[in-house]
Amino acid sequence: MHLTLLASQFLIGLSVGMTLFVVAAGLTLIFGVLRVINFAHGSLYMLGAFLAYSVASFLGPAGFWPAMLIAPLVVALVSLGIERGLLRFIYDREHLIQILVTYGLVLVFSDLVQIVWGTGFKSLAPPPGLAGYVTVWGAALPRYNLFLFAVGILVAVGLALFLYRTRMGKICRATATDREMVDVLGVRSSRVFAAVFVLGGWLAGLGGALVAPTVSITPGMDVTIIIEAFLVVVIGGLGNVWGALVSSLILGAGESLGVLFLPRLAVAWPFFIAAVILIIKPSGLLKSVW
Amino acid sequence: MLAVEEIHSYYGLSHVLFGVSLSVGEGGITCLLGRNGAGKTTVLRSVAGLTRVRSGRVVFRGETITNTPVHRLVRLGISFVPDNRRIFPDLTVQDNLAVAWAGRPPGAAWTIPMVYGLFPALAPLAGRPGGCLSGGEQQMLSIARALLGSPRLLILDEPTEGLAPLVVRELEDQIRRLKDMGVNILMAEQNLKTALRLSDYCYVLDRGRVRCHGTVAELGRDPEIRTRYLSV
Amino acid sequence: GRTPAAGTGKVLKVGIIDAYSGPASSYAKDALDGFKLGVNEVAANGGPKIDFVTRDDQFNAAKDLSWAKELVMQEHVDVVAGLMNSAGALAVASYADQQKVPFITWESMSAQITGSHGGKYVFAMPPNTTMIGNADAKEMAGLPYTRYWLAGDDYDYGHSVVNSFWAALQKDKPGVQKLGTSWWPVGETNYTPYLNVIRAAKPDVLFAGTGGADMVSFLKAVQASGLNKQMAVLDHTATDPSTLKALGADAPVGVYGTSDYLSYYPATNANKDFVAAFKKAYGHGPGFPALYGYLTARFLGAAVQKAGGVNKTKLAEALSGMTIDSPVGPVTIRAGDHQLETPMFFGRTAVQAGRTTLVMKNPVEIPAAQIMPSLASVLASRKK
Amino acid sequence: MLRVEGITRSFSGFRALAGVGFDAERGRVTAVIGPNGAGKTTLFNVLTGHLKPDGGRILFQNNNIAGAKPHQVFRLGVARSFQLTNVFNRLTVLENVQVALLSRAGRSGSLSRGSLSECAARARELLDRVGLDGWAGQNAGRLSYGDQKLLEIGMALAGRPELLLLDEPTAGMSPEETAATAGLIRRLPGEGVTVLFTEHDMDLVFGLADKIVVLNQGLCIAQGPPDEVRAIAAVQKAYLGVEA
Amino acid sequence: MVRPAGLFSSNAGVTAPGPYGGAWPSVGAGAVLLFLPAVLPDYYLYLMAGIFVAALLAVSLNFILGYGGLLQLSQATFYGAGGYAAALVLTRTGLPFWVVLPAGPLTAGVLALVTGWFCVRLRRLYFGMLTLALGQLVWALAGRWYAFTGGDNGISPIPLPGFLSSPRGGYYLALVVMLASLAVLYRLVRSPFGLTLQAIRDNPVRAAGVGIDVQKHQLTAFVVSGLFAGLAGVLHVVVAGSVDPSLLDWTKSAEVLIMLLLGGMATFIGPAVGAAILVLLSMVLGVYTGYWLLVLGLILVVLALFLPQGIVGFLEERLSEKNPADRAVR
Ligand SMILES: Nc1ncnc2c1ncn2[C@@H]1O[C@H](COP(=O)(O)OP(=O)(O)OP(=O)(O)O)[C@@H](O)[C@H]1O
Ligand SMILES: Nc1ncnc2c1ncn2[C@@H]1O[C@H](COP(=O)(O)OP(=O)(O)OP(=O)(O)O)[C@@H](O)[C@H]1O
Ligand SMILES: [Mg+2]
Ligand SMILES: [Mg+2]
Repeated sequence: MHLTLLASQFLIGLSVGMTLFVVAAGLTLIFGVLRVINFAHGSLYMLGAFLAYSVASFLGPAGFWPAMLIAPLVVALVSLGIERGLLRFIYDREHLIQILVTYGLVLVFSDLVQIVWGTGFKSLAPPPGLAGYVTVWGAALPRYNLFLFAVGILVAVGLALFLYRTRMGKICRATATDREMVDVLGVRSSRVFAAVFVLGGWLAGLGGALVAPTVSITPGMDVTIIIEAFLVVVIGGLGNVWGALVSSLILGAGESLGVLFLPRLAVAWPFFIAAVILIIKPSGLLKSVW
Repeated sequence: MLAVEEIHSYYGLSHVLFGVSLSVGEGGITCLLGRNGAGKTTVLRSVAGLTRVRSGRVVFRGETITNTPVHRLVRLGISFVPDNRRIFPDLTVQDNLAVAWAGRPPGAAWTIPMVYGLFPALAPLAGRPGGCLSGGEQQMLSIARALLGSPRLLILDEPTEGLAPLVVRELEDQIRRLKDMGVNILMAEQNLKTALRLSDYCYVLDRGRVRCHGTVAELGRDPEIRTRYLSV
Repeated sequence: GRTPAAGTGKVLKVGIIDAYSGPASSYAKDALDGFKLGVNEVAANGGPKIDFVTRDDQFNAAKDLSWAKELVMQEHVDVVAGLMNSAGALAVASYADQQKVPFITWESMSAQITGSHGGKYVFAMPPNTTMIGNADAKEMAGLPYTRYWLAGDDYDYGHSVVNSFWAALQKDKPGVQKLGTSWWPVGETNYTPYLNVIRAAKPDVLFAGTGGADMVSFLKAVQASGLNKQMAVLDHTATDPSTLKALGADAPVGVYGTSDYLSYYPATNANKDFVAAFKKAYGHGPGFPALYGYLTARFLGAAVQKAGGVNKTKLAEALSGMTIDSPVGPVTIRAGDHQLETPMFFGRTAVQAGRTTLVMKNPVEIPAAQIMPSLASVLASRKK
Repeated sequence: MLRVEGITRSFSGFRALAGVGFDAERGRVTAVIGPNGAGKTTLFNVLTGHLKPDGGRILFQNNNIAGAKPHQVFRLGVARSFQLTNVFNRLTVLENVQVALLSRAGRSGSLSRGSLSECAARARELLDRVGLDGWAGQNAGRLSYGDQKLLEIGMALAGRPELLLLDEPTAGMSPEETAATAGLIRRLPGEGVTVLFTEHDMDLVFGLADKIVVLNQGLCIAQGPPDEVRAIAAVQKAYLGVEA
Repeated sequence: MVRPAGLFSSNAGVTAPGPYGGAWPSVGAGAVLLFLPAVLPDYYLYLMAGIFVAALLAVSLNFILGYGGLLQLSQATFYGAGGYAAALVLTRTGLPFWVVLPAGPLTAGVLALVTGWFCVRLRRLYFGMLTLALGQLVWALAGRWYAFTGGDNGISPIPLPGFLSSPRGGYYLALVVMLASLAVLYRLVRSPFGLTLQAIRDNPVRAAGVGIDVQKHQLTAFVVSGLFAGLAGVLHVVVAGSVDPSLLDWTKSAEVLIMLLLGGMATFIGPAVGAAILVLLSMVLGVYTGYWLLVLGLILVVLALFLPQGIVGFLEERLSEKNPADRAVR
C-alpha cells in the first residue's frame, strides 16, 4: 500500500514536471541562443492560456483541439512582434537591461490581458476523451495529466531531433556560442534569433494552452510560472534543454513526494530543492552553454 | 579588387582609424604590419563589416560595400577569419563546417570534401567537438569554414598567433596553396618571418594610419622601417 | 485642496483600496460595482452624495498602508474602504483607528480585523473566518461523517477557516477524527499530488479552506480525479457562482459549500430587486463581494444621515449597532465589535435543468445568530 | 626554487598533464615549449592554483603548494601573466596595478584612502617599466591586445614575485614590442626574479632561456640547456619542424 | 566588439560604476532636505521618507551588484529581515528604540553572512538564483510562522516612540540615517577595499591571480550590503509602521533592481535617484490611472531602449562628453 502510494505519487510528480518542462524548454532555448533573460516568457504562457480559452469558447464543444493549435501559433506571432519590434535592439546590451525590458513587458501584458479578457475567473474543460482518470497503482491519475506527460516527451524528443539532427538546429547551437561568427560565415543570425524566439514563444504558448484545462486562467498566472521556470532553467544548466528536462522532472517529483512526507513545506519545496542542487552543483546539473 | 578609401572607425567614443586607405590587387597576398594596437584588426574588421565605418568607403570589385551587413559580404565573396579563431566549441568539426555550408553563397565552388582535401589533418577529426581541438587544428578549421563561402577575398587576422613552429610551417604552405588557387588574401600578421615569406605587398600601420606601403623589398630600403617593422 | 466646509458638508468622500490587478481583481471589481450601485441608490433615495476614489494595491500589503496614508493625509477622505488582502486590512485597520478615520473592509475575511485589530473606527462586512468555520461545522455536525482530512491554502485565510471549523466541529460533534492535514501554496496549479495523498488516507470528508481563483483549479482537480465520488468534499467557496460559472460543465457534482450570498437565494423581493438592478447596471449578476460593496454604501448613506454630516467620529458612532434592510434580510453591525451580523447559506453543487453551470441545490440559511463568535471571545482577543 | 614532480591533471577523462616533472633554478630563465595542446597552460594553471592537480607535488622553496588557492600562491611570491589577456577591464591601467600592489601589501581590505595614494607612485614606476606610463588613466579594457599583455606583466611584477610565470607573453606583440619585452625579461633574473615562460617564438625562446623544458601530450619529453634540447630528435619531430 | 560575454563576465558592458563619481552634489542636496519639513505638508514628508528608505535600499544593492558584480536577486530578504527584527523587538520587548536601530542591520548582516557563505561559491546567474531560492525560503518561513512573525498577516501596528510616530519624525530619522549610510558606503567604494571589489567584479580569476581572496571579499561585501539593506528595513518600520512578508518577496527585490537600473548603476547616486523616481511614479501614476502597471511597463521599456545607462548615467555621460578633461587621470 505505502509503496504503491509512493509510486503513484512519483508518477504524478513526473507529469507535473513535464508541464513545467514545456514552458522551461522555451525559456532555456531563448536563453541559450539569444542570451536574453526573457521575463516575459511567463506572460506568453499566460497569453497562451487566455487565447486557448477564447478560441475554445468561440468554437464551442469541439473547440479544444483547434485551441491547442491556434493559441500557440498566435503567441508565436506575438513573439515575432516582440522580437522584431523590441528585443533585436538590445541583444548586445547588458543582461540587466534585457531584464528591464522584458520585465516592462510583463507589466504591460499583465494589464493588457486584464483589459482584453476582464477580471472574471476563466477555465476551459478538457475534451471528453481526456476527462476523468485512470487508476494506476490504486491512484486516480487524471487522463489529462497523462496527456501532458506524453506531450512533454514529444516536445523533448522533437527538440532533440531539431537541435542535433537538423541543420537549423546546428546553426542555433552555433549562434548560441558566437553570434557574430555565424554572420561572418554568411548565415543571417538575426533570422536565427527571430526563429528561436518565436519557437520559444510558441512553446510558452503551448504550455499555457496545455495547462488551461487544469487551472483557473487568471491574470497573475504569469508570475507563478516564471519563477519556477527560471529555477528549472538555472539548476538544469543555463541554456541546456536536457538540463531543463532533468530539473523539471526533479522539481515535479520532488514537490510531489514532498507533499507526501513533509506537507507543511509545500510552499518552500521548489526553492528548497533548487537551493540544495545549487549548493551541491554550483553550475547546474548539466553543462551550461555559458 | 578591394579598395579601402580614407576610412575612420571608432570603438564607442574612441577614434581608432584615421583615414586608412589601402588596396588589394588581384592574385596576391597583402599583409598588414604594425605594432600592437596599430589598428590592423580594426582595418580587417571594418572591411569585413564587423566594425562600423564612420566615414570613408570600402569598395569591392567596383561595388561600395561600406557597412554592408556581414552575412551579405559572404555572398559578395569576402570571408573573414578572426584572430581568435572563434570555433563553435560545442559543435563537431563536421557541424562547424555544416554551419558555414548553410551560409555559402549560391553557386559556391568549394565543398566540404574539398576543404578536407586542403586540410587532410581535419578529416580524422570530423566527429570531435571544436572546443577540443588544438590551436593549430582550430586555425585550420577556421580557414576551412571561411573557404566554404568560396571567397574571392579571404581576410586572415594573425593566422599564426600562438601556433607551434611546425604548425606555422604547414599553415604557410596551405595559405600559399590557396593563393595559387586564385584566392586573394588580406592578412594581418605579427610573425614577421611568416609575413615576409608570404606577402606580396605590405602596408605598415601606425596608430590608426598607414605609415607606408610597398613590396617587402621596397620597404626594406627604408632603414627606419626596416629596423622598426621588418627586423627579426 | 480641502475646503473647511468639507468636514461638515454633506458630500462623503470614500477612499477605496483594493486589488484591481492580479488574480483577485474579479472580486475587487465586483465589490466596487456593488458599491457604485449602492451609492447611486442612496443618492436616488434622497440620501447624501458619496464621492469615492480608488487605489490599486496589487494585493500587496505594504502598498495598502501607503495608499491608506495617501488617502487620509493627501485626499482627506472621510472613510477608507475595500481591502481584500488581510495583512493590508489589518495594517490599515490599525492606522485608521489611530487616525480616527472609519475603515470598512468589504472583502477581507480575517477574524483579526474586528478581533485583535478592532476598534471604534474599524468595521467588517463579510462573514469572517470564524463565522465561516462555525457555519460549516454547524451543518456538518448533522451529517453522518466522522473521519476528516483538513486541508487549505497555506496562508491565514486557509489556516483560520480550518482551525475554527475543526474547533467548532469538535464541540458540536464530539468524537470526530482528524486523519491528517495538507497545506498548499496560494496559486498552486496542480492539486493532483495532494489529492492522491488524501485519497489514499480514505477519509469520509475532505474539508478544504481554499478561495479565490485557486478554487477553480482545486475543483478541476477534484473533478479530474473523481475525488467527489470517493468522499464528501466541503469548501466554503465551492458553491460560489463565480467559481461555478468559470467551471461550467466541468465542475464536480455534490460538493458541499457555504455561501455568503447567492443571487438566486433567498428568493425574496429584496434580493430579486437588488439582482435586477445590478444586472441592469452591469449586465451580469452580483457575486458576494458585490453585496458587501453595496451594503457598505447603504450603511454609509444611513450613517451620514444619522450623524447629520460627515464628521468621522460621529460617523463611526452612527455605524456602530446600525441595522438596515438588505437583499438577505435585515443586517446589523454588531455594536460590540463592529462585525456585520449576516446569514450564510449551505448546500451542495448540483446540475440544474436549463443552466450550463452548476448551482447550490436546496440552500439552507444559517442565521447570523448561530455563527457569530461570542462578543466575549472577540473582546478578549483585543487585550494584548 | 621550483620543483615539479609527477603532476597529473585530467579534464573529464582527457589527460592534459600525465605526470610532468622538472626543476626551475633560482635566478634563471626557464622556457616551457611544446606543440599546441601539449598542456603548457594547464601546467601554469596548476602551478598557480587556478586548477587543482589530480596528483603530484609542486615544491616552491621546499613547500608543497600543490592544491593551494591562487591568492595564497601569489602571496608566497609566485605571480603570472595569462595567455589570453586578463585585466580588470573597467578599472584604469593605474588602478589595475594598484589593486595588485594593495593585495601584495595585504591591504586589499583596507578602508583608508591613504593606502591608495601611497601605492600610486609605485604603480606608476611599474607602468613606466613595462612602457605603459602614457596609458595610466585609460580604462584597461581599451588597451590593445598587446598592451594588455604588457599590463599583465606589470601587474605580475607588482607582486614582487620570486617566481614569475609568463604564458606566451609576446604572442600578438609586434617585433619591436617583442624585443622590448624580451629585454624586460632578460633583466629580471638580475633583480632576483626567477622566470618560467612559454612561447612559440623560437627565436625568443632560444635567445632568452637558460633552460628549456619540452612538453608533449602532457608529458615532459626533454629538458636541458637550449643547445641540447635543440638537438634532440624527438623535439624536432614533435615541435620544431624539420628545418629548425 | 561583440564578445561572447556573460553576466558580469570580464568583458560585460560598460555601464558598471567606475571608482569615481560626484559626492558633493548629494551633500548639498542633503542640506536642502534638512529644511524641507518647514514647508512640506505631512503627506509629502511621508512620501519623501519612503524615498529615503528606498534610496538607501537601492544604493545598498548597487554596492554588491554594481560595484561587487554579484547578481544579488534577493536584496529584499535583508531589507525584510531588518524590518522584521525591528518590528519584533519593538512589539515583543520593551527595549528602547536606540537598541532597535542596530538590531535590524545586525540580524540582516548575520543572515547575509549565512546565506552569502553558500552563495559566493557560485557565479553569475547561478549565484543570483541561489540568493533568490534562499531568499524565498526566508520569505516562506516568515509567511508561515504565525506564532512568531504573524505569518502572512505580518505585524501591525508597531508601537513607535513618540518623536518618531509623526511623519516629521520619520522623515528626519530616515534622512539622517540614509545620508550617514550613503556617506559610509561612498567611502567604502573609494577605499582600497572598494577598488579591490571592483577589480574582482571585472575579473575574478585575475583578482585571485594577484593574491586577492575573492570569496572572502565578496562575502564581506555581501554582508555589508545586507547590513545596509537591513538598516533600510528598520527605517521602513519607522516610516510605514507595519511589516508583512511582501517586504521579503522577490517582487520587492525586483522593484529594487528596477530602481537601480532606472537611475543607472554606473554612478554612486544613480540608484537613489532611480528609487525616488520609481516611488513617485508608483504613487502618482496610481492616483491617475487604473492601468499604471501598463504605463510603468512602457516607461521601463522606453528607458531601457534609449537610456540604457540609466538616467543619472546618461546625464553624467552627457556632462563628461562636453568636458573630456573629466576623463583624465586623477
Ligand atoms: N573594444 C574596444 N574598445 C575600445 N578600444 C578598442 C577596442 N578594441 C581595440 N581598441 C583600440 O583600438 C586600437 C586598435 O586596436 P586593434 O585591435 O585594431 O590593433 P591591432 O593592430 O590588431 O593590435 P594587436 O596586434 O595587438 O592585435 C587600439 O589602440 C585599441 O586600444
Ligand atoms: N578546462 C578544460 N576542459 C577540457 N579540456 C581542457 C581544458 N583546459 C585545457 N584542456 C585541454 O587540455 C589540453 C592542454 O591544453 P593547454 O591549454 O594546457 O595547452 P597549451 O600547451 O597551453 O597549448 P597552446 O600552446 O595552444 O596554448 C588541450 O587538449 C585542451 O583542449
Ligand atoms: Mg589584432
Ligand atoms: Mg597555452
